[in-house]
Amino acid sequence: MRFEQLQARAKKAWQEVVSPQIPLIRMGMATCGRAAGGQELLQAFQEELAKNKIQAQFSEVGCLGLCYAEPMAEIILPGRPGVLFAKLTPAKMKKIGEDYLVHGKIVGDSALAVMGPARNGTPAFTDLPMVKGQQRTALRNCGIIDPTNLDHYLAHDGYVGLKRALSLSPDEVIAEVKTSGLRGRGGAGFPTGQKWEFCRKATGTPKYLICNADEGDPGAFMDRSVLESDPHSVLEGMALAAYAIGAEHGYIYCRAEYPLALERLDLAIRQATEHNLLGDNILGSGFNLHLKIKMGAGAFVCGEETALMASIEGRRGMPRTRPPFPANQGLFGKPTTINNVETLANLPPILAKGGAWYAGFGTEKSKGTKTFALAGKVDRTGLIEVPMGITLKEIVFDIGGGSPIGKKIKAVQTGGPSGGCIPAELFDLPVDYERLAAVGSIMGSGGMVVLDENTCMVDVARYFLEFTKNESCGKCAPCRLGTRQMHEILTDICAGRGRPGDIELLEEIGAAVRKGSLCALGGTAPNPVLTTIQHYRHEYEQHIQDQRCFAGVCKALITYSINAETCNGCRVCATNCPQQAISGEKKKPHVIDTALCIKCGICYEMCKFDAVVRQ
Amino acid sequence: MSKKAKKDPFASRGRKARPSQMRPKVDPSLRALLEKYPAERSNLIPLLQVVQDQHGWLTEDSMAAIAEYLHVPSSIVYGVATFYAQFYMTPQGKHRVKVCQGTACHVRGSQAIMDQLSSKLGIPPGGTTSDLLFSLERVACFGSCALAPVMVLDGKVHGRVTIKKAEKIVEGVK
Amino acid sequence: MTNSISEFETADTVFIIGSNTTEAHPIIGLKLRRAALFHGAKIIVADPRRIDITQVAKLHLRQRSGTDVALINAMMNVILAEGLEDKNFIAERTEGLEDALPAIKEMTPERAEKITGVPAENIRQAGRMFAQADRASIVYAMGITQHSHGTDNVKALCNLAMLTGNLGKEGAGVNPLRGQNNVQGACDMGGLPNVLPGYKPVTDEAARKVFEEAWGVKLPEKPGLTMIEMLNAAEKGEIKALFIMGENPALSDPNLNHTRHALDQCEFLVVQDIFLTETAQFADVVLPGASFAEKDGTFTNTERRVGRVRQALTLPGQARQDWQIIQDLSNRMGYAMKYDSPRQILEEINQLVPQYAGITWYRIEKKGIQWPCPDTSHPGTKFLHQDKFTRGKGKFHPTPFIESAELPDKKYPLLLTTGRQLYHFHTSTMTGRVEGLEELCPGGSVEINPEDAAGLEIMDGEKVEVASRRGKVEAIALVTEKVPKGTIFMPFHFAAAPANMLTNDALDPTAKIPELKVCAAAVRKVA
Amino acid sequence: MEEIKFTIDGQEVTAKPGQSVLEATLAAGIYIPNLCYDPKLEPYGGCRLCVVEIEGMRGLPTACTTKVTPGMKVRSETPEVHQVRKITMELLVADHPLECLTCSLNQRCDLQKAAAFLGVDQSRLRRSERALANDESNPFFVRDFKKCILCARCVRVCSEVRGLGAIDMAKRGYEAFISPFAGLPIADSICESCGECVDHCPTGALYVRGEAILPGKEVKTICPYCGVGCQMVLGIRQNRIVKVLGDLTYPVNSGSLCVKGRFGLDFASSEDRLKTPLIKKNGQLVEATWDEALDLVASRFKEIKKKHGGQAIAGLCSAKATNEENYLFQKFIRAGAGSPHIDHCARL
Repeated sequence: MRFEQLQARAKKAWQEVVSPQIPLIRMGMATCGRAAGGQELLQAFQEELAKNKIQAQFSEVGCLGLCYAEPMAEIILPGRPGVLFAKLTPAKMKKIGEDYLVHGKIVGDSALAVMGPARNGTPAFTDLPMVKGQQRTALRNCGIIDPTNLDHYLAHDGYVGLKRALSLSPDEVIAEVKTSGLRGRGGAGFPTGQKWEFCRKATGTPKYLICNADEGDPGAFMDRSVLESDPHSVLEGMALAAYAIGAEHGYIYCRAEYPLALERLDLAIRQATEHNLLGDNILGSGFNLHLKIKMGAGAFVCGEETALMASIEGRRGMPRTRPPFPANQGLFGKPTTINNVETLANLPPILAKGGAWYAGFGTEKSKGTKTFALAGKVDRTGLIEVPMGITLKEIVFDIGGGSPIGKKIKAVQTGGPSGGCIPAELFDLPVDYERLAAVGSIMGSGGMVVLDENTCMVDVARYFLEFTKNESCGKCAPCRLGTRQMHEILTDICAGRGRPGDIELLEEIGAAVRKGSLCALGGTAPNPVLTTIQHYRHEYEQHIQDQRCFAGVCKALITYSINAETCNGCRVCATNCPQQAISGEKKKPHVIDTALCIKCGICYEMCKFDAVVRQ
Repeated sequence: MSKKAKKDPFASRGRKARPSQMRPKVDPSLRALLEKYPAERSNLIPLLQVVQDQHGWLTEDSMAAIAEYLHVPSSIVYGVATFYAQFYMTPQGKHRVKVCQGTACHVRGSQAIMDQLSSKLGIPPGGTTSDLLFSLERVACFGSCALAPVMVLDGKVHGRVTIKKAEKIVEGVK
Repeated sequence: MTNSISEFETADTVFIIGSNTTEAHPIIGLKLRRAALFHGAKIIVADPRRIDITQVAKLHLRQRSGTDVALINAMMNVILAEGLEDKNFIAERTEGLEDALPAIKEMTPERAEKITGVPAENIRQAGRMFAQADRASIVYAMGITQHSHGTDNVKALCNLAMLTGNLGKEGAGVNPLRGQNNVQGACDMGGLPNVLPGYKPVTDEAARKVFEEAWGVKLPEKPGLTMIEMLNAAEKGEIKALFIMGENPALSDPNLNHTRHALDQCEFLVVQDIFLTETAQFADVVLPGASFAEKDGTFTNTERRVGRVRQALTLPGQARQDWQIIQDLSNRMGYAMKYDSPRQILEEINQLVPQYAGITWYRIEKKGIQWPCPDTSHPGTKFLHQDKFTRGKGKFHPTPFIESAELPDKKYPLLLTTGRQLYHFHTSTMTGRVEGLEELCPGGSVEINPEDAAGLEIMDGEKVEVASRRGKVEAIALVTEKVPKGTIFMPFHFAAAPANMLTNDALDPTAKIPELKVCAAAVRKVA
Repeated sequence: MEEIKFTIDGQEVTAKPGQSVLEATLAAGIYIPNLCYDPKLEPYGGCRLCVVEIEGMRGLPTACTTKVTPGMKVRSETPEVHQVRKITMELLVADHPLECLTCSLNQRCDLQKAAAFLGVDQSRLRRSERALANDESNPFFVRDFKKCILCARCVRVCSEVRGLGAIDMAKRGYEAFISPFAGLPIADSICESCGECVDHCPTGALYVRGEAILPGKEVKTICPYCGVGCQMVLGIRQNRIVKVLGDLTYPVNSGSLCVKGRFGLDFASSEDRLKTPLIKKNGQLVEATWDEALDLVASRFKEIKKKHGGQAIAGLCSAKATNEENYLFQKFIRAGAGSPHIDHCARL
């Protein structure tokens, strides 16, 4: 089939989605939707409808990014724009079935948004606070299309960029990407066009293209979402990149923790190959590209280029020193380019609409848009894509909605274990590569974990060092031993065993590990420690000198007790205490036996009368 | 370290056949599984994955069989298998409980969930109950941070978990 | 070796046949492993046993022991059939191919498969892999020579090298690996019945004359007896006195019952050694000599490199330097010798052995020199036959396939082959006295295939009796697929389980090498 | 080949093409601390002690992995470099048994040398010790995991030099340790006990069993075993071989030896050695003087020669004796005894 014919077929298929003959229910079925119980809900709903002989069709979509509102379903009635129902429960779903599906009525505030203009008090999707400031490029199709349906992708300008690129020379494609100003979205922010150019110019065949889908940063999930919700955009991006650098073989290195992404990728590759969008002589251009999926095996360090290649080659994922750079000696010793998922997903629109269009977003040195995974102690968790240069304040408060329980937001942690904590005082900071680095953090892949006043910064540092300590490959001494040493000191501090001088020691070791380590894992591992010391030195001092954790996190430094005045003896704490450490008669104030208490905090959370005191 | 390494290193001195004479016992189904992949070093990790998929964990014999099939020294197969968190060198429980320890989960209290499950099942993270019913594991991040804290039971992701919910989920399969 | 050890790492293909290289020649073994692992060399191993080097081999041909000629001929058959031979080399540097052709032509891969048990397709692959390489090297050891047709085996290998133009160039060649550290030197020095030092035939009058003049005596004109023949002659009383220096035939020779009987029969036996070996126990006089660590001199290794041996320890007790013992004895016999050091002896060698002419005491101080080295300005020779062969043109020899002298039969249904192990050396006279080596490899085992073992109801680690027409020994069964079905393997190092009690003393008619690698044997469980 | 000039701390040094900064600097007699570097192995860049500053390069590259380029300006002694090295060394020391800075198991401990160079004599850090028991399964050497710094020289020697791969790094991070297959004792692995790993270990993590005896003298000679003819350096103390090393400069083995060559030479000092001539009397071999023995042999040979001619005498010389001894022996048989029957075990 010619490309134009394909497009025509796709348009028709999409038309059936936007104006269906019978009601269409599109369920968000990316991992977040499933984790929130979407599958069970859908099944129950289907049974319910069948029982009532209500005609409807169902399909799956990916993730719209409003994960906090999962499970979600968009219901499209014939002749009407879709309506998005959120935070669904079986009861809610049943009611919506009756109200909307049968009677076309939106009752109360059950609907989140209309996928069109606002209607009867239900806001337009694009006006939602979480959506408003966004500019979705890499995420353009996520949650919109059925990721298992190639036609849906094609109907949204899918493979148009590739089609155009194949009419250009590889050098012209590189020039277009250079114009876009796109920088690697995996963390380091190296200009993509330049990276390609190095590889294109390198001697040696064959050349390889690798898609780094080993999203290991805890707190980041944009790659998973793209792979699950719009796999073809990554494949198209890979085809573009491979064409530009002159590679005919590509690998997608994807973490095993993303089974759904792996499944979707596998299907997408088969679809694309079947339709001559991959494989030999793609779209009649003479260009060939064969893709293989390599499943990661659980090693954070494999996000590092040289370790990733070692892993594909079947070796321990241990990085090596550069140079030689992968562009010259990469996979199997051959010239190799490694791009991450988000970078690749940005490429099709850049090629379709032109590099200048993309460069129109963002700041001077950081062009375009960036996805962020918003998580932690923020109301609207999820995935967003915004123009570079937006402030942290806008992200955390306008888009994220601030604290869900009215706590004071203390900081945001960006860049995962390699990043740092940025205190709320600096939230006016426009987000781009340079400015995040200037405050000691990094852009990283775009994880943003919001921390509130109940977060202990020493504990956060300890947490990250535990992570990097466990993920250190062990090859180089500063990282292997330095992360352990720092973790040990931090553990001591959290356990009330901190010693005077420990803060300075952490700074000293941190500096040496940062400068002395072989790869970026070790090189950035001290960041969480160093930035928290920089901005929250007093918390460290309180832990060491005063033996206090004011955030109430470090168990050794806190005690739980019951305020006899406010306790009304409801027994909720006592029945929920896993240690039976709480005693007291019904309707009389209770007491916590501190010897038995394991400081799990269940009582504190459970007490509806704030009678449990944490000190 | 595997169980064997803990035994008295003197135990086998001089008595065992030299390793050049030792050969792994390869059952035909394993052999058939291996032969689906070309005998290339780059297939080492995929082979470990499929073998573990089939058997639940990696036995010494199966690792040795992979080494032999790929013409790679067995020490290297072991080195690779132990490097990656995904591979198990001991039998795993019928049900796999994984608690996410990602940042978002951590700040939302996943440690308490882990502690509770650990004491409930009577095994430390990374352990397996003696009846081989449950294995408990920490996982760095499932990428479902928006629904933190998250746990996974036998491949099914559960979001917004609380201590109570976690207990219920585990009890559900008992 | 025609070529040098270092050249293995430059070869494209290495054909290893009859050499358990990693165990018998560990340092060459490691070069071969590295050649395969890091330099992309294709290794073809032809060996009935699954020896360690097969781990890095592209191809392992498990020929039945004793059928090497059929295998090699079939490889040549493939090469000729597919036109892969080096026509220029054959035309310019060789002669006699026509004579060798019939044996090659008749040995099709299919026929060879029937004889050797190696699939015809593998033989074809091996032939191609060898012929298509720019540099193909042949490595062999006793697995090739210790046969009643060992000379044919070697000739067939030479034919293969010539057919493909793999002689006289770097990274190629026919490379026998010498088993003991100075076998090469002992041969070079005329420690052979048919040649004088420097491989001058004793029958060559002019050559003899040179030595007669130098030594001031008339020399015997006919070749003497070889080792096995000597012992036979001693048994018959034809030889009355036997002087053995640093050898242990009472354990290393085939058909030990016979050998020991011969030693016993010998009228006057003198043994010069560092230990009271199995052989020395038969002696009338035992003379204590020096170990390697107590002497000065030179050794010549398998790649013809002459290197320096230096005294590190003083002699124990009254032990004396071996050269002094010989000199003293000679003087007492009335043939005067007046050397005052090994260096002086080497100076005489420099004069009389042309290959060693330039290999003087001080020149070999650091790195040794590979002979031939005709004068003191010559750097030595890395590989032989560069421009021409010693005899001018290389000669193809016809090598028809002949079966081994004794094949398995009803009574002795298994084929016994012998060899070495990494942890021991030769008759373990030296290694047997190193505690750690004994611990790592206590010895006395017989390898047997699981199928054979099952048939005989033998379990791994059980004690068995191995018997042949010549004797029987007890050993521990090692049930392993390392040996093919129908074949058993024993190391010959151990006095406690002397494999050579069983081996066949049938000789190769030319080289007089006994057939240690093939005989018929039977195994049974010992209650 | 062109020599390359570069400077290190202002001092001009010449390097051979392809040399690393570390190799060229060490060759010039200037010490840069290092532990994982090994001239026989590919650069590894693991210990990070050889970090330097190089003008025009970002961060602190390791001297061992950076090739010299003409005009390169290297600084090895800046405060920043020193700080990184010192902390790294302190981390290493903190993870080691306390006696590490004085232990003499390995008589050439690179860790001690580097620690002394960096002025690290104790550690301010939290101490730790790896909880792995020594592997004493090999009769010749011991593996002490507590002293292992994971430089992987042993692993790399085993695979890069020996082509064997009996050991590899297992697990990762702080948990990493050097292990044969399945964490088994080394004696149950494919290890060939060649001991080259022991030779290349920069600390006392791998050491030869027995007391550490420093040789009083060293003698180069050739191995008495197979026909490869490896050159070795024998360390001698009190007329015993106490240490054996491969000769790095010898073209045949370039420092490598096999188990027999490295660990199998003690037979020379065996109690079983023949120390006096023996003569068989009444079926028993009894001690005799040299004169008695040699006179007996000479008279019997002469007698037999006289009675039966030279061909009634035969001699077997030795593939284990030197060229000179063999030459003399065959000369004795041919010229002295007048016999054509001379052979040796070339065929066995």
